[in-house]
Amino acid sequence: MKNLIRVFIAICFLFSIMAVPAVAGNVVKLEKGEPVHLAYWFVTSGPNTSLGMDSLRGAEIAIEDFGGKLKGHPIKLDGQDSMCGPEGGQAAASKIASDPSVIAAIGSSCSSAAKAGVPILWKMGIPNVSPSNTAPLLTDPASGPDFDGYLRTCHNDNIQGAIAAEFAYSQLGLKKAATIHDGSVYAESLQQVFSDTFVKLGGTITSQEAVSPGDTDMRPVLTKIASGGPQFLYYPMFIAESGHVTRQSKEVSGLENIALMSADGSFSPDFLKAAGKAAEGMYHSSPDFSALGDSYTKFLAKHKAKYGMDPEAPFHAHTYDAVMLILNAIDKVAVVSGDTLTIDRMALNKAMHETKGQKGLTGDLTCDENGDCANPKIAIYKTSMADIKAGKMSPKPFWKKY
Amino acid sequence: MILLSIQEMTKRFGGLVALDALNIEVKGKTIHSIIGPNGAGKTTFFNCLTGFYRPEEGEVAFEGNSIVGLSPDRIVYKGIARTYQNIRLFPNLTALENVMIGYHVHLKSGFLGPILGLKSTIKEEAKAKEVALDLLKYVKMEGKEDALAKNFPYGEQRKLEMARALASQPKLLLLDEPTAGMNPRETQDMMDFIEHMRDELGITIVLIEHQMRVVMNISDIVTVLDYGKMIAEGLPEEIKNNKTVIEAYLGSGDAADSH
Amino acid sequence: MTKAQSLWNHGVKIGAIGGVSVLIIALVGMIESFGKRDIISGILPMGIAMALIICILVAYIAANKTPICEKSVKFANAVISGFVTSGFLALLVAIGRSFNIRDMFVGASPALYKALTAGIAGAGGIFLILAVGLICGIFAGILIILNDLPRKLIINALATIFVLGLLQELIIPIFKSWDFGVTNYLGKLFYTQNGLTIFGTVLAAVIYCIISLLWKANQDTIKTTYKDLPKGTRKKVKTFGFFVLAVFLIVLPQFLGLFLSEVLTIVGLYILLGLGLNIVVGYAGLLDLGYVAFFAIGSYVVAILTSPEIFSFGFNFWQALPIAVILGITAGVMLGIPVLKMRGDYLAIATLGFGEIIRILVLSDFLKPWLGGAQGIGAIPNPNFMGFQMVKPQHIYYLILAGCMLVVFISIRLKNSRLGRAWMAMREDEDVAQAMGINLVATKLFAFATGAGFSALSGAIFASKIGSVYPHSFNLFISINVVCLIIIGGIGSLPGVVVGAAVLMGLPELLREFAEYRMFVYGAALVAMMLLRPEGLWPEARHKIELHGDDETQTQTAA
Amino acid sequence: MFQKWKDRVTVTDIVMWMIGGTMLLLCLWGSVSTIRAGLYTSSHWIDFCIFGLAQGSIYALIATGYTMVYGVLKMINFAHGEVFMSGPFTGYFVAMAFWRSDFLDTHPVLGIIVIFGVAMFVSTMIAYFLEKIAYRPLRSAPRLIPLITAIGASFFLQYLFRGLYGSGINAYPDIEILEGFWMIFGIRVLKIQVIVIIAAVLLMLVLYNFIMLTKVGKAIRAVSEDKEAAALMGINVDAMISTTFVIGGMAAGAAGVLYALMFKQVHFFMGFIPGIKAFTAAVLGGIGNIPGAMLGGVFLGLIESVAPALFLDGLGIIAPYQLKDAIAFSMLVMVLIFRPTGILGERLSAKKA
Repeated sequence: MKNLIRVFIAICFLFSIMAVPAVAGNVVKLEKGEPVHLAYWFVTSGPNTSLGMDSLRGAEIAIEDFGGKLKGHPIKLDGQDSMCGPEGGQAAASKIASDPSVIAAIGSSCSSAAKAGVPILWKMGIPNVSPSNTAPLLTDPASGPDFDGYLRTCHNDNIQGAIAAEFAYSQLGLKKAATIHDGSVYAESLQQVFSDTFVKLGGTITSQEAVSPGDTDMRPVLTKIASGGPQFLYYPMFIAESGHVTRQSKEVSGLENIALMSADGSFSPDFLKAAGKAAEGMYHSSPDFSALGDSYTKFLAKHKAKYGMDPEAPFHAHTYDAVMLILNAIDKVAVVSGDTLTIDRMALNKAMHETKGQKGLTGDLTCDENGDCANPKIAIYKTSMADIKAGKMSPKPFWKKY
Repeated sequence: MILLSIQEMTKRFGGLVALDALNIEVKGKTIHSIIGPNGAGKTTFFNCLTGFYRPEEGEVAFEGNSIVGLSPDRIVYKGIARTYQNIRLFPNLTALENVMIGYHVHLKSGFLGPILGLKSTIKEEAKAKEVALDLLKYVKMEGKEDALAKNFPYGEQRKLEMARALASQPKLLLLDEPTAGMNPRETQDMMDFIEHMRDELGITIVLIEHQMRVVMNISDIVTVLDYGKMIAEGLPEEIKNNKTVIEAYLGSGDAADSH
Repeated sequence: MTKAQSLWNHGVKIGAIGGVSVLIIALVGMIESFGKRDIISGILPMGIAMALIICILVAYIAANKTPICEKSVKFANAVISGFVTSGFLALLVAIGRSFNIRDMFVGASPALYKALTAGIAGAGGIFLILAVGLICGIFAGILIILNDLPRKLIINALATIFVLGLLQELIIPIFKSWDFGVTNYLGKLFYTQNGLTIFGTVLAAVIYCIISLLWKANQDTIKTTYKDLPKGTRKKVKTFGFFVLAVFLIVLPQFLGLFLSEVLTIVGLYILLGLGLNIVVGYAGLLDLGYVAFFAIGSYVVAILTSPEIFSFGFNFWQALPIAVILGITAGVMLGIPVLKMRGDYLAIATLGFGEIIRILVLSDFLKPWLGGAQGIGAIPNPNFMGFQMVKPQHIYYLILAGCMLVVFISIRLKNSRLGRAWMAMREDEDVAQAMGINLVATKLFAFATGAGFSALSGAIFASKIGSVYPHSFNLFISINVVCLIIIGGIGSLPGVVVGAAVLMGLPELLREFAEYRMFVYGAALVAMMLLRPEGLWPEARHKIELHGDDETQTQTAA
Repeated sequence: MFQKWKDRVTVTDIVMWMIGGTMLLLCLWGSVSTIRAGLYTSSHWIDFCIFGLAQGSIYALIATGYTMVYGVLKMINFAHGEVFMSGPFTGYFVAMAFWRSDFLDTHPVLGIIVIFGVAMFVSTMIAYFLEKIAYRPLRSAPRLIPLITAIGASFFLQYLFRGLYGSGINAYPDIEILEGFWMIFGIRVLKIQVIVIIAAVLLMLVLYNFIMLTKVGKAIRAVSEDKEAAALMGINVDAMISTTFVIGGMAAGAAGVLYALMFKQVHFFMGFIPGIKAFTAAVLGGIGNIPGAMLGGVFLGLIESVAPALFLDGLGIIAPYQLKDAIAFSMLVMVLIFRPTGILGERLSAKKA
């Protein structure tokens, strides 16, 4: 132990003496054989692991499909666990930001991690494309220059929350709704958009409640909600908490038969495990995969062949598109001179923002100046008993607006 | 001159009456011994005097001012210091630090003084160190100021505790069995030391003691407690021959409930 | 103890303990996922290297603990325990291949078996594992038999190689950032894209041996030369040493590059926190598990005052900083008052509760209009120092360095003052301290307030460094980490805080890519460190006296 | 006269009473206005109470383990939450195996007993080895040091189980006989909650009687009073401490399965928050005191369930349940202000004399 520490200190010391200040610039030069380095920062631990792992698999397939090489340089993908929270986001982003060889980042999984991490990446000039951050403020022009290097290939909550409200009000014809969030950036903003839209449409929000992540006993808060007599309960939280709410709402008098709805954060087979039979008849809003067509079927086949399973969460296709977006843009801006490849990350960011009509799994991607690239197709899914038995989320949308 | 006067002091623990309407007066510059069988309430008496317990009834006047209900730290400022039956030093601090903590009440520096390195603070610290070193020398422990208190042998720990109590420059010193666990030679040293404190430093001493030899030799006056009551008071010779006292000590063999 | 008993007690039993450890490491997936990274490119994956290290270590311990001096018994014990250890893995592979235990143990994947057996199917793979175990045992046995010097050299050289391989992610970018003929050459000499080159491995081992031999040969002369210097010169040498240290600290970030500077700033923030808590826990002996509250208060005050997102107070960092610290101190006093009468663990849980209350309030929808709720507060401007924008971690580093210097200074000054002595007296014995005239109320409140002030300072710097604050950043784990680091460093010791922060916060950050196993290793390391070195890595000086003094007491009582 | 008064009542006393008083007043005001607003019917209140009781009885069971360990070792066993987690997490695999083979439907009672057995065994083993490896060598160390090993062991166990069993969300299968409601005195009560409350009360009675009446129980109490004296009386202190951990582990394992049956989900982090809550409950009741831990657990469960609606709704605070932990901890601080050693705790100073 002592020796290890001594050796460690010696090495740190050695290199601290040897190193010279890094010339931080926005231009990355790659020698022959050096890889084009992309870094992901998904959640790869904790209760939301499936969200990040699903994205990671999408990214790996995308790199394979691209051919694994860019202008003769191999493509390297590695990354950090951003743990679905600002803490993890900050730390993961710092680590990525400090590696001068990173050309672009893909992530994060959760909006809270992105809000904390993206400014750190962008301070170091690393552009970032997220496949699954849905919080509206990330691409809000008011969010300031910190988010200039930020793009996303998924829909934003303004769309998803609004569709959920429209579905509840117009389609189901329900006038009184209640919401629950868990204090995460994602859930809080989604329920806020939902409530605003629902009220605008003419409905009433009986209460907007909140729980803490890690809470298990939702019955008291559900009893409180029941006292307001809502017909519709919207709780866009992650798997564990959504599972508890779904199960326990059946046990609280006054809520046994009301319509339940969650969002894409819990649109995962794990959710069916967590919620059990209580999930029957509940709704989820999530990207519409049935509208994606042929290329998506091919992707699914590849996924099955490579990992021996179907995707676990809704954002694999968005990740695939995100990686393709980055690689195409790098291809556009990279300058070859002899054996070296020079990539200007500012130009790369600009090129990505100017992407128009790129064919992707989730539709045609066209980025606007704020960084929203998604072609939003959000559908509502309804879980049936058969889905629960099969342990898979319903593959067919129950309702869609378009 | 009466330094300390206690009137009708009563202390109860639940149903147990530990001190029962005690009336004691301690004259200045004397050695006043408190004796009594185990469980007689001697240590409780000390605890009540130093503010660690609050007596339910009664009055304690020190130099004419009431000190009942004051917190222990305020009582130290009035000029009362004590030692403990089972030595209670600050075990992980050095001898010097222990004694300097005793001098605490005479220092004034607060938070900013030491940080800014004010002249008054530096002076004060130097004085404190000097006083503490002097005291260590006084108890014949010079040169050991940097050793941790818990590493001293028993006798030196006693002396160190005494030095710490003296550092507050008290008018009244309460000693709780200072010779417990000592051999005859150490006991004799301690007796000399106690008399020395009275004679040279002019400190009044209240002493709880079990060794009759010590009590009879050095006390100016002796008070005997039994079951929280004062059963006798007087000069050592009077006490020696007092019937009630002999009965309390010898007569009833069941007075063994410890505290 | 007979030889047979020793073989059973030390060989087989310790081997079994090793076997369980290796099994755990295999089943939690460390061997498999570290297998993707190589220590020596193409030859030794990191996962396997870990299994080998455990196997050798166990065999070495088994031999070392053998009370019988005969070398043959020691050797036999090493071989047996190495073999037994590998037996557990062989068993795992055998069972895992024939039954599906993956439903329960997610780590028991075919990829793991493949990694363990080097891809050899059937019984061959299992024999390979056993054979490697045997070889490890023999290797450890040989180490035991060897003389001190060659043994140390071999062990340390292997450790060097392992550390070089482990930290390749850090070292390669440094080589790269040089972009200079010689270093490019050196970088390629030592490292491939994944792991050390064979030549680099050998070279590193040889260089290590040469350096340590040179040091060994000369260390005595250097030490005696220093000791023989006259007092004045020695003082000069010391001053010069301080000077070099100061220069080193100042130029450090310029040399370290981005990531290591970032790690330094994280460590620095924890040093600040640790120094503050050291006053509360280390000096005053008040176990505070809600220390993060003041960190949060510091951060949020700076965020609210400087960020335009919620209010537009338009303060700059330097105006907000003192307000943050003052409010932190106020909060410290406010926490202090209700918990004045609580002791020990009651105090611990009450302060823990206070930390949680602050976090929950900041997160709540109820206070969202003022504190930002779940969305936090962003757009906090970077500090501006005389017109210079402190953007990079390298710049923030100086801010933190200055903060640390100030806080260390205050800590030292307070420790040797009336207040510091009162704190320590209170820590040792509250009742006696009071009987010495120490006002417990004021003394406790001063401790809470000082600690809170340091913590708020750290929080203020944190907010402006990160640029955004979130309630989630202020969870219980920060408090726990800070308590751990001051105890691991050595309670009450100022250098201990620095060492503790570097080890507990710095090391895990350096090994960030192993995030999945970070907490696993962290937990194990906490237990191991407390069992092996309960006094901490750099204990307070008086504890050294104590070790010294213990013999003295014994001789004295004996006399 | 004023001087006399000033010397005896300190400013801090006044401030403390003011803090306590303000909090009490706020609670009172909130309660009155909530009840006057009439948002909740009496059946809502009964529901709140039953939910709180069920949750509280689980806290109480875990807290018992905490408090017993505290009694014998005077240390906070931070890893107790992980002991609680290990049992039901392992039991999950048994439950799933039974469920797949329809054993749970054909022999539900036997199946549940086996699940309990497995879970309690695992928790017990973890607790036993935890003590043996992490705490025993440090018995004479300063008290902060075992605290750190406990924290380390807590992290280690969490992530060990994460590594072994995976980080995904697992849920116990639905067991037919535990589903649905019973009507008790015209009140609709979930079967599982009734079962949890009854089981917890039974377990606690057994535990309490074991500690109070059996020889081993007496020995444990003797050890917690004074280790050295107990050793002199011929009690094997090490064995008694191990026994304490074993009993605490068993209680935690049982509590874990009850928890899992009530909430279904099990994952590696499930022990942390209940662990902290149980610790709070133990302190609330007076740490080291077994009836106190039980009382504290139930009190905490009730506070969490009832207080946000009762106290905060009337004050117009939105999303009150987000603040339930804040209320629980404020209550704790308030109780400790007035009784610094918990509801049933002994006076420290009297004991020290």
